[in-house]
Amino acid sequence: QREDLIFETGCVNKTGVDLPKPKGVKPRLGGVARKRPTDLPGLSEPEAVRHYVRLSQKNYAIDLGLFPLGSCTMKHNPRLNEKVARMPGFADIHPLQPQSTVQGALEMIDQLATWLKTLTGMPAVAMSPKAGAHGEFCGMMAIRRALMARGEIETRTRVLVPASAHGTNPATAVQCGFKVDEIKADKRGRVDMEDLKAKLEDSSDIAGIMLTNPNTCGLFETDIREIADLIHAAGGYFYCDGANFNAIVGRVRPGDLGVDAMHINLHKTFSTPHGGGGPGAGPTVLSEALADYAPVPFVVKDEDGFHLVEETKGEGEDAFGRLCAFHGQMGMFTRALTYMLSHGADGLKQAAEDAVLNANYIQARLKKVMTPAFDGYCMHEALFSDAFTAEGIETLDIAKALIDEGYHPMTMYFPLVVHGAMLIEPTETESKAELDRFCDALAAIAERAASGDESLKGAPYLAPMRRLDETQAARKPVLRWVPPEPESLAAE
Amino acid sequence: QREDLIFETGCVNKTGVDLPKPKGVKPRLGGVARKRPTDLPGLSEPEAVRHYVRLSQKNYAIDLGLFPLGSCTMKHNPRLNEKVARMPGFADIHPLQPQSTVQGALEMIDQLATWLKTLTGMPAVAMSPKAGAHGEFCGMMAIRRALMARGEIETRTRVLVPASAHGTNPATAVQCGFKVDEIKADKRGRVDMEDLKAKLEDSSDIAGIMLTNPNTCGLFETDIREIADLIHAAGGYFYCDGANFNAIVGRVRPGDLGVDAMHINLHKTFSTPHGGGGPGAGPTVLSEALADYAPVPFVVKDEDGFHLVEETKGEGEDAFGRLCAFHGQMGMFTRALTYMLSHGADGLKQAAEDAVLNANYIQARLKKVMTPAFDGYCMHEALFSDAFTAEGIETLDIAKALIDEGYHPMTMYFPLVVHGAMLIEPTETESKAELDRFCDALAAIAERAASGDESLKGAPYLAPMRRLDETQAARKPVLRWVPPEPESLAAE
Amino acid sequence: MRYLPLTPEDRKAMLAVTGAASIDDFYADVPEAARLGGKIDGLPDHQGELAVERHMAALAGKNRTASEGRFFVGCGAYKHHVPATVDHIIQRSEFLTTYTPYQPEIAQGTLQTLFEFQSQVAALTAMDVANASMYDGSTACAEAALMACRVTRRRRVVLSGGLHPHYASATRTVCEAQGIEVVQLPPAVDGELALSDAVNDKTACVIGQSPNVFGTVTDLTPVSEAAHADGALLVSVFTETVALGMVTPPGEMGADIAVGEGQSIGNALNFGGPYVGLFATNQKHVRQMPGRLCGETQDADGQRGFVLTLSTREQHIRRDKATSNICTNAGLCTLAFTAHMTLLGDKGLTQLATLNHEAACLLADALEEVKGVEILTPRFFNEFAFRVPGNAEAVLAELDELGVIGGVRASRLFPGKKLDDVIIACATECTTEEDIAVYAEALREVL
Amino acid sequence: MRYLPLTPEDRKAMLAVTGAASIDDFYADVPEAARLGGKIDGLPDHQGELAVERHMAALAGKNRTASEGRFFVGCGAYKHHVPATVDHIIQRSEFLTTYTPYQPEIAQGTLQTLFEFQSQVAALTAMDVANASMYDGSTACAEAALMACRVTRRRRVVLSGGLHPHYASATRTVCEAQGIEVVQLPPAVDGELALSDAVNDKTACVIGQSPNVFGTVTDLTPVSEAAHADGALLVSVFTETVALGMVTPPGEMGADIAVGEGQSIGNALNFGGPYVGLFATNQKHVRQMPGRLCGETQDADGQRGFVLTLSTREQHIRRDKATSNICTNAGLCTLAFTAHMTLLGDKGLTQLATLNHEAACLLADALEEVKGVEILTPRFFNEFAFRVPGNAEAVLAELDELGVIGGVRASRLFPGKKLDDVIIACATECTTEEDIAVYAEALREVL
Repeated sequence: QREDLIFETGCVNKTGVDLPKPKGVKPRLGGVARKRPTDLPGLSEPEAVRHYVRLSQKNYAIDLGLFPLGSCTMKHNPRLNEKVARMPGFADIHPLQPQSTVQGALEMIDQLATWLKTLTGMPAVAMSPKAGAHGEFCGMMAIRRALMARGEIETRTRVLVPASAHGTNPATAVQCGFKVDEIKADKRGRVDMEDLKAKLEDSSDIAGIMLTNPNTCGLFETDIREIADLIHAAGGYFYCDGANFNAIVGRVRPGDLGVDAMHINLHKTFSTPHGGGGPGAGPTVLSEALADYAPVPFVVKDEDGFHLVEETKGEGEDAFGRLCAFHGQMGMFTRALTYMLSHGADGLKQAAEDAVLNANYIQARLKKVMTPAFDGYCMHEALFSDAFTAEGIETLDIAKALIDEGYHPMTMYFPLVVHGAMLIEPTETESKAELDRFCDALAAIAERAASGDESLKGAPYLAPMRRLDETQAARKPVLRWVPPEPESLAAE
Repeated sequence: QREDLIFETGCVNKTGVDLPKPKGVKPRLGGVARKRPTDLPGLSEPEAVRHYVRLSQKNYAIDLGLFPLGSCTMKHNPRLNEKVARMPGFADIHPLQPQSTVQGALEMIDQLATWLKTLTGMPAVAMSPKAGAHGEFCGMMAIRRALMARGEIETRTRVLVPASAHGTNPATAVQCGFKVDEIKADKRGRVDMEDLKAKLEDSSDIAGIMLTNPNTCGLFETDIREIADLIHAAGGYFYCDGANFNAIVGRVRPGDLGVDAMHINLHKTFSTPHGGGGPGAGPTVLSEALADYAPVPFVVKDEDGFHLVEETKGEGEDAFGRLCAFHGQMGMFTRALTYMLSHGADGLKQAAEDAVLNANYIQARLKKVMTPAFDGYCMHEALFSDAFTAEGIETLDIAKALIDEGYHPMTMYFPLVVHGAMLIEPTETESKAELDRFCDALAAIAERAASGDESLKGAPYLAPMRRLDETQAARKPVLRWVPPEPESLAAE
Repeated sequence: MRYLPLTPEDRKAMLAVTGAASIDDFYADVPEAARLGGKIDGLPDHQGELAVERHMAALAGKNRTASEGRFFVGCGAYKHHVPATVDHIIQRSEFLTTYTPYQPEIAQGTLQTLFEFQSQVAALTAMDVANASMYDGSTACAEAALMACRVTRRRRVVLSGGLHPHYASATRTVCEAQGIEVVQLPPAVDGELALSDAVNDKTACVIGQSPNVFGTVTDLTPVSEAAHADGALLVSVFTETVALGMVTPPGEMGADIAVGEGQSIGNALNFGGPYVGLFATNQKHVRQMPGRLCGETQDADGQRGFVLTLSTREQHIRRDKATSNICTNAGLCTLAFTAHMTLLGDKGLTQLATLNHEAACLLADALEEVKGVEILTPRFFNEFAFRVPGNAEAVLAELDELGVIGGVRASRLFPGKKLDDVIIACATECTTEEDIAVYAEALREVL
Repeated sequence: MRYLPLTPEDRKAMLAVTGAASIDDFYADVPEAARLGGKIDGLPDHQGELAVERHMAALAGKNRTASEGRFFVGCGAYKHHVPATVDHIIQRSEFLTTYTPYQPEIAQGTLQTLFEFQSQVAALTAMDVANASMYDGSTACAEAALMACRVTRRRRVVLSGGLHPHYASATRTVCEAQGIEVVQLPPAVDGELALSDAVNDKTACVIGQSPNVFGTVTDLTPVSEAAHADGALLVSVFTETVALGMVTPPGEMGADIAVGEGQSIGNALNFGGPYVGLFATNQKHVRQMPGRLCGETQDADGQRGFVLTLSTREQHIRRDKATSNICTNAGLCTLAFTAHMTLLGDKGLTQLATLNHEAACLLADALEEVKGVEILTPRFFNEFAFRVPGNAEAVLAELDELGVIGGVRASRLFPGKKLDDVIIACATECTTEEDIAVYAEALREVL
């Protein structure tokens, strides 16, 4: 059923709030007053509630079913986290109120920082990055500052990035003023060590490497220590994309692998809600070598309590300034710390192991009907290529057919190093029964794909909408509502 | 999609809570310990959330669309009310903690009581009835006590109840030890005054009358004052069923009509959520004549603050004791008072008027294609008979066809005095656009019904389920889950 | 007004469609003398959210919550931790704002939940069947008395001295209305033991409670045997559902009807309501059971589904012949109960019960050490009565000043029954060892 | 562990299916030296909800909330009342726990909301198009600087002295990385007036703010004219969205890019985040705009629907050629903004803005009466700067002791800039007349 836009149902004279009457105070706007109204439509409260509740039912969500999105980690979002984040003592405090009045908030940030540092085995953490990609930026900026301190920023401009990397990695490197040099994957799905060594032969311009581990093929980089050593020997730094940290929490500490900087997506590893695309939070842990280059602000503790260091002087003199206003995604911090305390060190490790077990179970159950991209066990996600499909059926068709079975599609066509990639990450919060149902459904689709069932091309059939025309959307973009022309109204 | 029962997916060894380990304290149960486990299945939190969220999507709700249920008044439930009800100062206080520690709660009850008394023009209110029918019981018990005080309880045993009354009215009268004597409706849909007078000819056994006003035909009882006078002259009391008070708030005070007792359904008039069948709240206002017979507990105020009178002595000596444990539906009181303060006296009156306007608009729009049960304007609900339908199509078919149009059915076959009755109450919280869509949909169905469209018999086709076999359910009731027999498991 | 979607223009256009000149036309049937003129005196006009929220928050702020300080009050309502998930579920629009599930095709969410609820309550009480809930425990108890009279066709009900006095009062109220004789046994910590002797061949039922209002747990098997020998029923009451994770359930003690308060599972204290009354009985009495019932059936395609059933017992069908006038259940509270119980499962419930019992045992141990204190309850679950030298009301008031809400004085529940020196105290999983230590210390100071 | 559905039996059965002997097999690729042995030192084991909630509540309890006492802090984050409905909507499972809407067939809820959001932001700023949000206002500002450099192919950015210094710092950070020259004008209450003179033909953009960090509202039309004359763009910043209900919007002052903080609408203070960055520009620059965009299209049946579009600008397609590395928007905060704005409509927003402005005017009136106070902001919306005799930090500390959180000292935002005697104070619809009177009285006492 079509849900009209608020611009079609609302009107500028209607409002869903009741406010006291203005008193008629003499304005002090100095003539910079708005000259015409905004055209923003209002709805009464019952209409607004119904509009958004109806819209919500057009979404799939983790609360409705499994979300097998490799590399995106859609796991259960505990409601305790939501409750805690809404405690007035966290939600109703201002980032610029006196520090003496927010000691609990600063302590909370400090506690979360302690968990992050302990779990990663890293000595420092920058809390303010607002999402994973922002954390990447933070880490690469710290590397930039470290190179500046060494007087090598002009010469060390090359960053190695594996072909399998998330798109954010090369984008971030460029945003930080570096050049990207791509390394190949080998047939084990790992960094091609020969290629890496070749790229390091002339290492005088090497700034560092950006590597995801476990990598985007869902595999642990076997040679990770050697890679770290090679980069360090080359005078570069090791940025680790922490998107897949959730697979190894409690089993491996990135600090023990030679990592210099790593962002942590709080929603992936510590279950803050994905929210249809955000908000995220990407605290970035830093090695001893980079710790001095963290941005302001940061929290320190002394005998008087907790303090926020807000200026780039003294302790923070090598910091590169601010990533953003204020102190980071507090509302996400409260959720993440709540999750950590709930799980505890034992539960976090168990969660990582269950995530890996669930992925291997899926891989084992599906490998008869689909083509695993690589041999051997996987970490927290199972990767398949489209080799098993008949001519004319592609990954997209399989993905859309999953929708008709009541599931969100898996990650498609990523990583780029596998043809028609299908990357499946069940996470630890799925039960065996749910995994079995999912495997049965996907196996049935895979068999249809192998036999060339053309009806797959039309999927989905049962979703709120049929396939949408993305080409049309991009060719002639309609990015906002515009009132219908009077003519077209008349023509109707 | 079928959603399995928790008994089919959960197991007794699984739990969705983490509790500290017991300490091994020596028990003091004195041997009355449970001998075997309970067979209660547990689910992990992610499984439980998904189960109930999925189930929820099988429900229709006011947040999804119009609920045209005559006499049941499904209106918008403001979320502010929910927020207030969850304030710890209201939700986290115990009914038996010292009164000095709950002064705000008692004041809240007192404020709500003031609103109820003022809006009804009645001097007293009993707050503890837990639902509308419980309020009826409260009112009729007060009448019983008043008759006892007059020494007439043995002789005055007859209660007049119109044929159009809610089923609760006769049931309540009987629960209070009275006999029911039914009065006819006249062709205007009101009390048949001739019949009433005939029933009062010998009035020595008259205890009172239970009358709904506006009545269940959605009409104001024109002769209400005369009826009240006749009953009082006969030595009886006038119980008014307040289910339809929402139509007249701010326009008429029941106290001015000669009412002695009236319950108020807080969810109908003051928007506490219906919640799929409860909880309700049915405070009952009382006239001077009945005020002394209200049950305990009640709130009084003196210079020390608010007090709860809990014992039937002193002020409450004529009270009939308790209707229930504690002080009534506090959680509903907070919501209702929040709603009243939001609307204010002006808004409540406007709400009543809009409810009546919306109903008359529907009646006017549909009277061409459906058969209005009575002539003239209605109050807050429009009543139609099935006279317009073709042979073989009945009210039930029209109602079920509405489901396929995205609406909950209207109230059917009630009141009993109209053949194949369809009672439609839109409430004040529907917009004109929504009413127009509804009228269009119902008019189209009505035309199909008039033309004898047999496909209506199969409706609904688009709901989560097709028509359910209620006869089978009643003939061999299955009222709880039982594990499948081992044999039948083997047979599968 | 933010809740009213009609604009002034809408109203005008709609009036025109109805043919009315003004809204007054619709109210033409109101007797002239009763028509209200302008606005209602003494009540304020509409206000915005901020103003209303401030008003209500100010009232809420005048109350002391059970989570502040040391809190030991029980006697029919219990402070437990409710998982955050439960509130999320009951706030789902589709559960919160839906109607009684009379249209099963679009109400399977509510119906399946009710079926799960009934199944859980039956399993918990070890009874055959349960209904879809009553208003609360006390009204469930009253309805049980009426049902016992219908089943046995007798008109005498015996209430134990351990029955919660509010439950007894609510039961007396409904019995009075129907001329049913009520025999109230005197209050006693061990009151259920006296029930066997009070039953006779005119008795419809005896009503005993375990754990009772003093906290005492009692094996009611001898009572059910005595009752059954005289053709009477045993109604077994409980006010603390958590106890059933640990104590013998009614069904295993021969109860014919089990009723109780379900607030502890999923529901906040709410100053007394809304709560959720549990009501269970045996198969043979199903058709005499009051309240809503949900049953399993199939739809036209043969799919399993659920409907409200056996409505020929109910007032909207049977009118003056109904088993009860009730036309509500505790809907959302039922859902909260079911969601919480689903999270617990047997494992969680047993653990929760154990934590409660241990906390109460530790509290009893600590208070027993205080000179002058005498624990009166011989066997208990999570609350017990104790005697203090002197007046309990005064002692509690002094404890209050030390930040301890020490329990309920028995004289509040049983006025005039010479229980002025008795306090009933409760501990739950929310009670910490520190709470207990502070209580004992404060009591030592006061006495 | 309550969030983990696998039972020990499940794990065993599943391991068998994978062929692994134990979970360790899956971690065989981890270098031996890096394999962790037992449990992690220094971190506690799992805890139940009650314990965790108590821990977090204790931390929360150590903070003073903006709703307690008198609160006058603004400067980029604002205390407003958010309707309860907004939180209900964003807590809907289907919004809260869903993914980025890359699969439009099952994400129309999120997508249509984003389309409404973009339309609202465009209408509000009087710009042609808006994106689906940025992390916050400060990063939106930084992205605007980069975008201006892309559009103009120039590498010089001028920041006004009225720009929020955190925004300036975030902008400097991204510019530094790319070797873009940043010219920072000195802090000034009226800083935007100096922008016209600072533009030259190397300038990519000038960035001005209105209302600025001192509260000053400025007509930026002369600035845009000067900028355009030199081929530069005007980036117009705002941190208080409510102001747009009352002041001239960026699009009507010739802005090429309008960026701002949307927190005021629908979002709590949250100690600084998450917030929602608004980003709007004109049609011709759309393809240089960073961030997600939602566009209208049709499905295979010809029904109107929405998709994410123009992703060839984005990192997941363009990798090192992307306009930004951003791969998040402020999802839920966006939804909160849209829901709140839908409740307001033009009528509500205008009224809300008026209430804010009136409160600030009354505050200024009251403080002006206090001897020694000098209001510095010539034209303001809901906040303004004033000078006190002596040290602002000391004055604020003394006010704090009297229960008044009196604003932000300018020296915290501009350290070392000789603004030690300046306070920036804010009033909103939450500020009562009593709050204002108390503040004035307290200030009188302190000075």
